[in-house]
Amino acid sequence: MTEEFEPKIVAFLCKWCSSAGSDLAGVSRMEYPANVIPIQVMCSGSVSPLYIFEAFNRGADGVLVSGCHPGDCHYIKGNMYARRKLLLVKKLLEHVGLEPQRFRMSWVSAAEGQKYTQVIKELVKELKPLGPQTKLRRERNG
Amino acid sequence: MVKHEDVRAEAKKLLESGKVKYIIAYELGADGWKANPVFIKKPEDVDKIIWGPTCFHNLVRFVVDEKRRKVQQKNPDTRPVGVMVKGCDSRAIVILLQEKFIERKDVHIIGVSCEKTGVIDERKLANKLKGRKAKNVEFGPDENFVVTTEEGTVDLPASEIMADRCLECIAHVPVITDVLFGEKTKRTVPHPFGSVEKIETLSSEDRWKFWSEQLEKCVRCYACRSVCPMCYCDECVADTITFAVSPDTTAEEKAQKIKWLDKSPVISENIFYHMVRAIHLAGRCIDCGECERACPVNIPLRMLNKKLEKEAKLLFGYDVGFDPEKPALISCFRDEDPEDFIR
Amino acid sequence: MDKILAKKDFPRWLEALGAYDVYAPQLIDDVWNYELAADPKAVSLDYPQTAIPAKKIVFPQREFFFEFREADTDDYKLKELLPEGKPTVIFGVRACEGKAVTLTDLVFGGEIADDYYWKRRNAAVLVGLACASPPSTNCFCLSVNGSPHSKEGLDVLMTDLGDQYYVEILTDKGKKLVSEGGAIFHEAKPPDKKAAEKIHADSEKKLARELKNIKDVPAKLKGMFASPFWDDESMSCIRCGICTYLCPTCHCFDINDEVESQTPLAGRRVRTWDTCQFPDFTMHSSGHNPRPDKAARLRQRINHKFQYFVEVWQNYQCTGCGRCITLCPVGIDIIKVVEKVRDHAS
Amino acid sequence: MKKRTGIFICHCGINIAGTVDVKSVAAEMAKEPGVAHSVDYVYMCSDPGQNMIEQAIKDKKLDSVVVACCSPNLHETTFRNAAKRAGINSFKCEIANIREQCSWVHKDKGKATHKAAHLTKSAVKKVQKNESLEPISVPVTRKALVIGGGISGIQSALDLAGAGYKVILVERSPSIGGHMSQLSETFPTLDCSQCILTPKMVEVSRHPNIKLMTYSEVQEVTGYVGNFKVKILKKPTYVDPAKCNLCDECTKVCPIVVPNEFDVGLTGRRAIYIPFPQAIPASYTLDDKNCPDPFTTIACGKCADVCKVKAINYDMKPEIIEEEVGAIIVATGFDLYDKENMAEYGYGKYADVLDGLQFERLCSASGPTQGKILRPSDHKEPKEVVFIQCSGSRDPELHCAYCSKICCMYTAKHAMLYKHHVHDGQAYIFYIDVRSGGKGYEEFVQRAVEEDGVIYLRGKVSKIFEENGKIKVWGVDTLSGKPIEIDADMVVLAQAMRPSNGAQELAKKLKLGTDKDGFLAEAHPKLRPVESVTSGMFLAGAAQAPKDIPEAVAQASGAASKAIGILSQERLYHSPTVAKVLKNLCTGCGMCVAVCPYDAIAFKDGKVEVNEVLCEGCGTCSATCLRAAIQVKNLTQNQVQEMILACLGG
Repeated sequence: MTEEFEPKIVAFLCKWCSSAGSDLAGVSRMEYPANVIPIQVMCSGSVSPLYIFEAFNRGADGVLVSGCHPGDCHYIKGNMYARRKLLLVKKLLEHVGLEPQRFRMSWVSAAEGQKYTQVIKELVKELKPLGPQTKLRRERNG
Repeated sequence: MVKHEDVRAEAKKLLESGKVKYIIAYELGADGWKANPVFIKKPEDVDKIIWGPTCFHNLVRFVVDEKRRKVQQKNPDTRPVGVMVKGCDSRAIVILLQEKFIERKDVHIIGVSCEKTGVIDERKLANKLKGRKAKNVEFGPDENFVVTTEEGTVDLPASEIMADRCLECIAHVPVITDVLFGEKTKRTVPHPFGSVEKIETLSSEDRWKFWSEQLEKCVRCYACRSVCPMCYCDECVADTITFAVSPDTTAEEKAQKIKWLDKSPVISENIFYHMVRAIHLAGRCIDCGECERACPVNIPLRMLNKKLEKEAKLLFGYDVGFDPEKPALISCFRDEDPEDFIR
Repeated sequence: MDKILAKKDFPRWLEALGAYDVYAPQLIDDVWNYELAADPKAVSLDYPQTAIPAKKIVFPQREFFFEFREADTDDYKLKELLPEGKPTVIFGVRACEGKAVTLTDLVFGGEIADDYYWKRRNAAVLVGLACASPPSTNCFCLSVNGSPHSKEGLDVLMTDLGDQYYVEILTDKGKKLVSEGGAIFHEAKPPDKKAAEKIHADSEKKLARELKNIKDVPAKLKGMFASPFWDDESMSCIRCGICTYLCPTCHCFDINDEVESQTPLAGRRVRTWDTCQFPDFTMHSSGHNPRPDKAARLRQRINHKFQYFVEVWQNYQCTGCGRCITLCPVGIDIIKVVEKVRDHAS
Repeated sequence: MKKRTGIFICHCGINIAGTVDVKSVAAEMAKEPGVAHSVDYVYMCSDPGQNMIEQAIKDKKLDSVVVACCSPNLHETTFRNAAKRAGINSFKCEIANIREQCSWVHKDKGKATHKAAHLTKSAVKKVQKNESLEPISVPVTRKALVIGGGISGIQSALDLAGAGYKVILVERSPSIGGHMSQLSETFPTLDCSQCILTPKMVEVSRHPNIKLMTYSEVQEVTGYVGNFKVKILKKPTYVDPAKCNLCDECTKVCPIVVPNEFDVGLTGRRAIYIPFPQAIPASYTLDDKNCPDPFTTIACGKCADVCKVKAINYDMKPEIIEEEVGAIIVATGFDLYDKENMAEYGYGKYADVLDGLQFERLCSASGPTQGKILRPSDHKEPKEVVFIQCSGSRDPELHCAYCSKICCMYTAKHAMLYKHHVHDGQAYIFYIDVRSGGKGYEEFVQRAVEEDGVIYLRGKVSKIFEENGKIKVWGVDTLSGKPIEIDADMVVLAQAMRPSNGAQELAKKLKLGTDKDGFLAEAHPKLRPVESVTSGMFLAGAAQAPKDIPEAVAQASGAASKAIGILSQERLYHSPTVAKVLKNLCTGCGMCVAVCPYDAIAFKDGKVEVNEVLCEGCGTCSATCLRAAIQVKNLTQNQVQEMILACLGG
């Protein structure tokens, strides 16, 4: 029996909404797949396009950036800048031929533990059939 | 039609009056038919200045050099430099102003209208001439070029040998000038993003095939970033060591230098570099197409930058390089920016 | 001893070279380059000049020295990654490139030979192609002790006689290579030799560029180190790496550890091309850069080719292929620069 | 120097240990470079657990620690304090969240353990590059500035002064009181507006802690929270309030008559005037916009001639007063939506089409008709009055999209007051919805309908025009679907509220954000409704959004208490995880300056610098900078890169 492919996903979660939302999912004991390793950042606005390229270069099968809903940003409008910047990143990644599912952005508020769970479940489900991300990943041998 | 004499007379006037330090212009290269950048310092040298369909270079790149030199000098000559610009090049000045890299008084802008055509694509011309060597290329009276070879003179339509960037040009008349030569001709571009749209119609897998094949060719000579007036960072993501260093740089600051990508010219690293360059040029690339022209292995780099130019326009209504007062693409937003990609 | 090969038989020769990696000029996206020839039938030697010289095959842009892996705490395992030295043949090598390889041999040879280089070099068979007409408008091989039909560094020299090639075997490696073709090669006859010689002689007259009287340039350069001349000449330089990366004689490299994993620490030591034209080439960790500007870097390029190399190896480190002129995005012309040095008032 | 990181994996009873193999995580972490100590314990947050950390820091000479436990929101402070007690900087402690983000959400022990190890490793990479930082502190100027002398500003100033802080209250018109002083009675209690406001105005004038600056405008604000520098322009009144004895002789001789702002143009006033009898400061003002050039011979000089106390001084000059304050409250209030915009209702065309404030003046005992409701056109008592709600509000196509909130209530009040004055009159109210949320509000509206027979018509008015001395009002009752036609004697429009004139310019001077309608933007719509985006600046009253008196007063008190929160401290402390500029890389392009929500980045010598007091450390600047020339301390791009590598196993 071959082992099912388990995608490796890096998630950049803003401290105030999405990370808090994922805490809520924890407190509520909602179960979701363990494929996502979160990195807490202060604001989705602080996620540099380089982080996303780097994650894919280092072998991430998927990348998630999650921030506060528009209008709810702890830093007023960081998520608005993130939305614009990361849409460009997404368009670029897709332009070079990366599967659109691999980079995802979501709004998850501190009250949306359920939504966070849903986002992770969907992401993992969408990434599994794609198999490992080898396009942007640096070669390991030869 | 732009007359050489007029540009030369203007240059002479500027140099004689001491109004400018020197003038960045085009001269005829050693091969006798292509233009090269030239730096005219004395009024008696102005006759070197030419204007024609091989004036590919975006001379604003040398305005960046001038700024770098000035920073190094103790008592810099604060007079402006004169610079010859085409429409696209002039937009690079707009970006430099927008980003406060230079001030308006630092440049005396000698604009040249591309009128009905633009510059040629050397590779297209070579294919067209099938081994014959070009000796001279001039603007034709209409949308055409007059090409001279050993075998005589031929008239070639612009659509066949003009650079792609010019076929998709949205600013053939300089948008910011101190003096303008040539006519402010009207021109419509039916498909300003036509070339990139062709790539967009490919499937995801075919696009990957296309780009991986293209970027595998990259030798990381960095001609693309070197020729680009927008790539004026002292230190690039692709550089492996900290070299924007001054006496007060701490060891800790040097240690902060991140090695984002390896020097190995392999697809993953090449694409990393080119994606970073594309994203850093989003809203800044003015499509002078120089990166693509300079590339010794002919990677269609414009298609990366043009893609983001298109998205900026379509998604955010952002026009690049027309208004120096406007905020940068990624340092502003609109409430109605699309977010249907966010779930 | 010289042979004749009918052009129609050329693919058969390639087919017979199964034991070799076969490189030949191929046109991809309007750019000629030496590429692995997958389909012998598609190989044509009717080409002008590649963008990247053949040096990339014997001195690849990236090669590995060794692999490292942390075993237990404070214990590392190293594994050398010498190239396997698979027999390789490169077709269509221009005379200037063959000569360039001999110059690179000097650098990587000597007392301490560079194993990584020689593994590939020894396994490579260079099949030259004499230039009937100059492959580039900027060819000037004659001016730098070369010729369009020079045999230096080559194992075989082919000359295009129309529907057949005149094949001169120059080394044992070449001999072996030709023998793989077997019966497709015929003995050359005196008229063939005459024809080849005529093409060679004619080709020397066709060069469009020349760089005359440069005997005194090395000495001249010595005196011009601090001259403002370099500032003027380098004004239009954009500090890219084209002139050097694509120079068949440039051989500078950088060595980096490319880390794949932090724990356990693992990765490879990698050699990649480097160029004196990049600002970081001479950057010290202190922040001091002995070649701080492009003037210093252009000077280094010219000095290395026309002074330092001459002092050490009694030869110019330039074989006149003209790539640096043709491909320079801003038209910096090494011929013009050296001429100006020559004519510079001391 | 080699790093010495200590790792502490918490079991949290079985909360973590039930799903994560804590022993194996500890063992795996022990192999990480720079890790000198790696253990697990049942409850790290317990006293013994904390002691264990402190002891290990001392014994093993640890320079940093990672505690893998619950969310940092719970115990980050706990463990940072423990680290500090043991002698290392509190920022040398990081939390790996392996409970909420791991053990509680996964069931597979293998996978959860694997993830916990990655999370911990990521924290190790981060902490090893954390800088030791101390909180940033700045002294506080213990004085406040309140801009706007309406009820909100008055309330804020009184609260601050009452708490013992010095306050400067700046009002641009000659008297404080604002729009509330123009009102007749207030809903839902119908107590007299002047009667409840005047005592507060007097208190302001007498309070030793309040420096009142009327006829003054804020010109420039620089500095930052706790340390603002303010320039205030004091316009000349040409009357010395100390000498003026309010004899009113001057107005009698003044030949110039202009529309009276206080009566919204229903009456006139002289060029020298007192805005209203109860004005504070109680003094006259010579309006130099209307008095023909008093500086030259053209001035008639009659007022000065009759002034016995010689209070009038034509040589008075504008003054710029500089003040330093620690906090600023902005209470610039509202104005009504401009007349010119409501041509469809004949406003400005027909004398008997009034706005709400004009109607207030008609009802007011101190108003132009001494409280009798008479038509401006012919001074006759109107028998049929149509009130139109949402005049300019809730009309995204043509006017303002928002609801002005107070109009439902004051229209009901107007209709009621009208009936109290004109017993045989009939009041009609056109409305879209009646919004009467508020204590006693719904009952008030019901009273209008039931006791005063006000007729509510649900629908919009389509046309208003004059015919045979009547104002014809055409509309549709959308409940019955019937067209309505009323021959009215008077029409009163409940004009939308909008930010007061000049609020936009002031917001720019203060670098305050505004919303799409021009109201001042609060820092957070739910949780920080009285704070502006700029630290140390607070919002009160209708400047932030339409609101009624009790709401405005409540927000004013809230703003005052927020300001007191700053002024009560000798120094302000601020998290040191702020942005820092790497000068060598900065080209001064200003992209970071543009994105900074706090105006914490400023240009200096062709590059930028961060004001650490204003910076909140969000890092948007860092992601915007193309050169990585601005980085947030302890979450640098270098650190994030290492974390990415750690997360991906490399």
